[in-house]
Amino acid sequence: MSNDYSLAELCICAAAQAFAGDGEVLATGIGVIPRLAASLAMKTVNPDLMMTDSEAFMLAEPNPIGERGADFVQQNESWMGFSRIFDNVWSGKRHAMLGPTQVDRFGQSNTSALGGSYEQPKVMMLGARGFPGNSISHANSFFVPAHSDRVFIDGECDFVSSIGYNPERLPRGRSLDEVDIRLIVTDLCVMDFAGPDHQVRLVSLHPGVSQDQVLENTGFPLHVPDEVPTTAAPTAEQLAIIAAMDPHQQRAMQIKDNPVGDRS
Amino acid sequence: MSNDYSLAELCICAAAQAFAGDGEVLATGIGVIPRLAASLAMKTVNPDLMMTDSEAFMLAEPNPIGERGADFVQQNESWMGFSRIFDNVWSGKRHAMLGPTQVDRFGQSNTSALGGSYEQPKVMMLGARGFPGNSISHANSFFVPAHSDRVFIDGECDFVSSIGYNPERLPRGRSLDEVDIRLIVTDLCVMDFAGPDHQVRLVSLHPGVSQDQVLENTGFPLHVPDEVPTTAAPTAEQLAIIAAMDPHQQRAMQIKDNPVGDRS
Amino acid sequence: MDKQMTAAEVVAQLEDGMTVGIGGWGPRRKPMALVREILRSDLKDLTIVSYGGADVGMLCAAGKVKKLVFAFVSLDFIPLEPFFRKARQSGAIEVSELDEGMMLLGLRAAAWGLPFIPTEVGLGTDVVSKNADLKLVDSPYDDKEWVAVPALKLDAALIHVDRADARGVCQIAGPDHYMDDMYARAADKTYVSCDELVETSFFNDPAQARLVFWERSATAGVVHIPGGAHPSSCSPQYGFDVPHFKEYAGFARDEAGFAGYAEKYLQGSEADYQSAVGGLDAIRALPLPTY
Amino acid sequence: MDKQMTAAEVVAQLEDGMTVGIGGWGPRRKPMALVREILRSDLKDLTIVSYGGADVGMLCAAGKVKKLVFAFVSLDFIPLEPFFRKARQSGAIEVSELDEGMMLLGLRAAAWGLPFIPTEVGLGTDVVSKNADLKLVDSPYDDKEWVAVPALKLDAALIHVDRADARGVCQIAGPDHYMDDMYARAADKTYVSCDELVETSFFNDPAQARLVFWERSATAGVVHIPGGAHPSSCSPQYGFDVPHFKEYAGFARDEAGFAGYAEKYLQGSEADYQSAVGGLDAIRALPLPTY
Repeated sequence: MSNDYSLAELCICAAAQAFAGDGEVLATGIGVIPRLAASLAMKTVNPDLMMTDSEAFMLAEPNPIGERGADFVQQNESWMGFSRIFDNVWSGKRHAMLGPTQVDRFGQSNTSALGGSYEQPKVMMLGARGFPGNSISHANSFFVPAHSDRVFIDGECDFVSSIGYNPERLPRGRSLDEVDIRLIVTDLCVMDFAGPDHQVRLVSLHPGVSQDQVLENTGFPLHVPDEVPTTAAPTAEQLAIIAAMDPHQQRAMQIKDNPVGDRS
Repeated sequence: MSNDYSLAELCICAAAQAFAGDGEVLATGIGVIPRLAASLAMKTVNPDLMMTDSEAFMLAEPNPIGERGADFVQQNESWMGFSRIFDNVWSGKRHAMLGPTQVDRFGQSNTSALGGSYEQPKVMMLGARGFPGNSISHANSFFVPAHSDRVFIDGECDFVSSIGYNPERLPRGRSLDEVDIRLIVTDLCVMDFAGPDHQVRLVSLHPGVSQDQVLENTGFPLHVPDEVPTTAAPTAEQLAIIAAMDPHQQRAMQIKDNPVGDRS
Repeated sequence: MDKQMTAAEVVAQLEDGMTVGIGGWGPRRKPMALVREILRSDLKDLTIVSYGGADVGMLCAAGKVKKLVFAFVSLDFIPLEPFFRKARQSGAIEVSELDEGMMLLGLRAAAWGLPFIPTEVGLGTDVVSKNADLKLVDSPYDDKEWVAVPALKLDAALIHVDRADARGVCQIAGPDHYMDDMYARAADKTYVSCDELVETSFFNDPAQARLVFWERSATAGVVHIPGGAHPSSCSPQYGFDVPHFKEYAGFARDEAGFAGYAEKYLQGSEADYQSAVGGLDAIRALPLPTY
Repeated sequence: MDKQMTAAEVVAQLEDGMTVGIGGWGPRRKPMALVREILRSDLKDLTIVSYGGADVGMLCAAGKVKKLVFAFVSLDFIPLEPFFRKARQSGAIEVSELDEGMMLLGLRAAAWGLPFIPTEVGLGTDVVSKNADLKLVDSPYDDKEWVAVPALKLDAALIHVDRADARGVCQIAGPDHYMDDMYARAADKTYVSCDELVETSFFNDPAQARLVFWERSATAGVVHIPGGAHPSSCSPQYGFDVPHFKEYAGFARDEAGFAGYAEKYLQGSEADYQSAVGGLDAIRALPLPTY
């Protein structure tokens, strides 16, 4: 147990837990912290995980992030171009950790359009990307680097990119239990959907973060258990693996001002 | 013009004409004579044709039939495994020449079951193979090495493997003109479907074959034009190409007793 | 992670009445050692999905098949599979007869979680009119009728590959992987036999990794059986065994029938089988066919 | 057979109102030289189908786009494509917003002659509720509702490849061919630009032929334009041009807008463009991205 760790490293370790019970699935972490979380999980709690080089090959060993030097040998195990990624997505054997712009109380997310009308949004973003398919096909988790009520909004997403636990939108012949949203890891806390009727539940608070801080910055009501533990600090082993997977310290640029992990 | 040619060679040259106007399509000839016909067409009347190695590659130059010697270099131009063959079939850019066991007056063919009931046929054959897809997707021609009323039956095929010009079986929203059956080449004659209402028409008689011989050996009535020409004899150039494409003389074993081409 | 198991352990995972897909094509790269293990078992009432060769003929002859989903059954140089013919001509098996491409669409539908794939293939033919498993559908985008090819979901798939590692990374080094990737993806559990067991690092070379057609999560078990495709081919390693197939077909013509073949070749273990057919070196020496 | 033509001849084949598919992915292997030729033309009212990058941004900014069929538009390291955003935020274009995999299914349906492909993808999301092009269908095999992804038929497809011969045999040597094979098959006419023009015999080696993803009959025209993917990448030959994309994005922020970019880079010929960006050697020297 180390006390000298950054908030980014805390989030990476907390997010890695999302993949612990997955078995042999493709772990896709989009962004530095989710990718390092998936890499850490593959090297610790779940060695059966699969990861790609974020380009076209499946890897037996995750690649460190950033320039890897001329002598680096990538541990390819199979071709995995984008067309084949969808073979995997539709098989359900995947767990994606992504960072949408809006998340509502149903776990629906928005990556496409904010405000205005759909025909003329105030702010156009990426588009739906693979979120619709991911959300109905396999497990999904979210990483939010700046927990606020602009991300965790009080109403429904302006554009619903991914299906959530919204009874109003349940497709005919299906059950909300088929939707599988796992963890939400933010700069303040860890949440899941294990509250009553899939309500978002507070799982743990990062060291030095108060319950009120989380509630004030969340646009919808959370299910708060009587006992809310503190997010576990990274172990020395975890920090060593993270350092090896991120030799260029890209994790230091993911959360504003790169705070320390323990803010108490 | 040569007078010293076999019936097989005559059939190869007649069958090659089926591919003359095709443009850039995959020519698939199943069996020695259809394959040599496609090869001959690619080397003469239609150089834009595509052919495979009958295994997994598309060829820029057709392979000679049979053992090709250690120094032979196959002229691959693209991978073309069976899964990709269907990409091509469904694009319509293909012309297959096949040898079904039964052909009826509609041009429907049977490759699967003869007699008895469907549950317990008297004679089970290959199965439908790719005939259903071929027949509705692209051009098709037939080669029949032994013209008889057991092949060209008077009724409908016991099992219909391929769609033909049968109004009773026309799928909703489609037209019989979408069906595209080209030539039927046999050991007696050449036929097509250009008679009234797609009736089978006698196109040419092989040298020394009488119209009555064809009619007696065909189970359904043919459309016979006033003038029925004689099937053109192979040219010396054609014979030379055939000889080069079939160095082991496999063509000599395709029609019973390997008759001479001119039986007059 | 080690997915290695024996052929017997694979068959122990299968149950009566299951739908089992078999990879390969006609006499090419069939998981025959796994098929032989089924022949030696008391497994029954199987629904078999296959681009069929001797795998189908033998399973039919041994009474393992309740229903066959097929487009053809053939040994190529022996066009008509003799024991499959007997099964059909005696009305011993139910069939769902499809077009070759339709079968691919059905496997893709199962692999991709689709209920069906609509196609024009089969319209106007008895593949549709004689097959109760196939229904027609309308399209919301036109006024035509279409054949709805249902997802061919498999309880298990059996596939033979050139190489695999213990974690289930499989390589097909021959010129064609046929539809094996879709068999692997359409099945709840895919069991592969491999001619060669390799270290994972073998696949680090992108050229080798390109010949891996599904990710290891689609492989449930790996059985290392050199020569395991015999008497079918495993190009480029060995061709199919023409004399053996001729002898096999001969049994269909005489008194003995399949029992005669079984008595000669299937009494003992796979090792016994391989010595009966001349040993692994003889298998490896079988010439590749010329097409 | 010689399918070689100029970029201008390709654009002359296109007509106002056509549906044009553009291969590649985001900032990767886009047929940008062909896109620039469209920018120089008076072509208009196009429906563009693309896994979008600067191809979409530029065509929108130049007013060529009536409707966009897309799942995303992004430059990767610049996540939000600036000119695409302007087009959307000004309501200048109609859109059919799809999931990435749905778009693949739509291209496959068109390539395979299917009217649609049913999928669960999109259910419960606004990709279905906001898209009038998508209808729901029932399955004859279950009681669920499914999204019918319509065939995305293309009048033309534009694709950049590493190598091609004059007959239209195309090779993609980079790590991923993306969905380009399905673009090629979904289109009535597919026009490719290539970095290198080779003899057909180049493909005789099976390892080279394996990197050919569609047969030549699916290629209508071949334009030899070394560096033709710039500023997008053509891995392994060159990476995307980060400074150029930054400058391009900068134009979106200042007064000049796309007109400023066009004035600087699109006034003259493709040769002028290449010298304006530093010449072919500079393009070939662009480092490959590390992911």
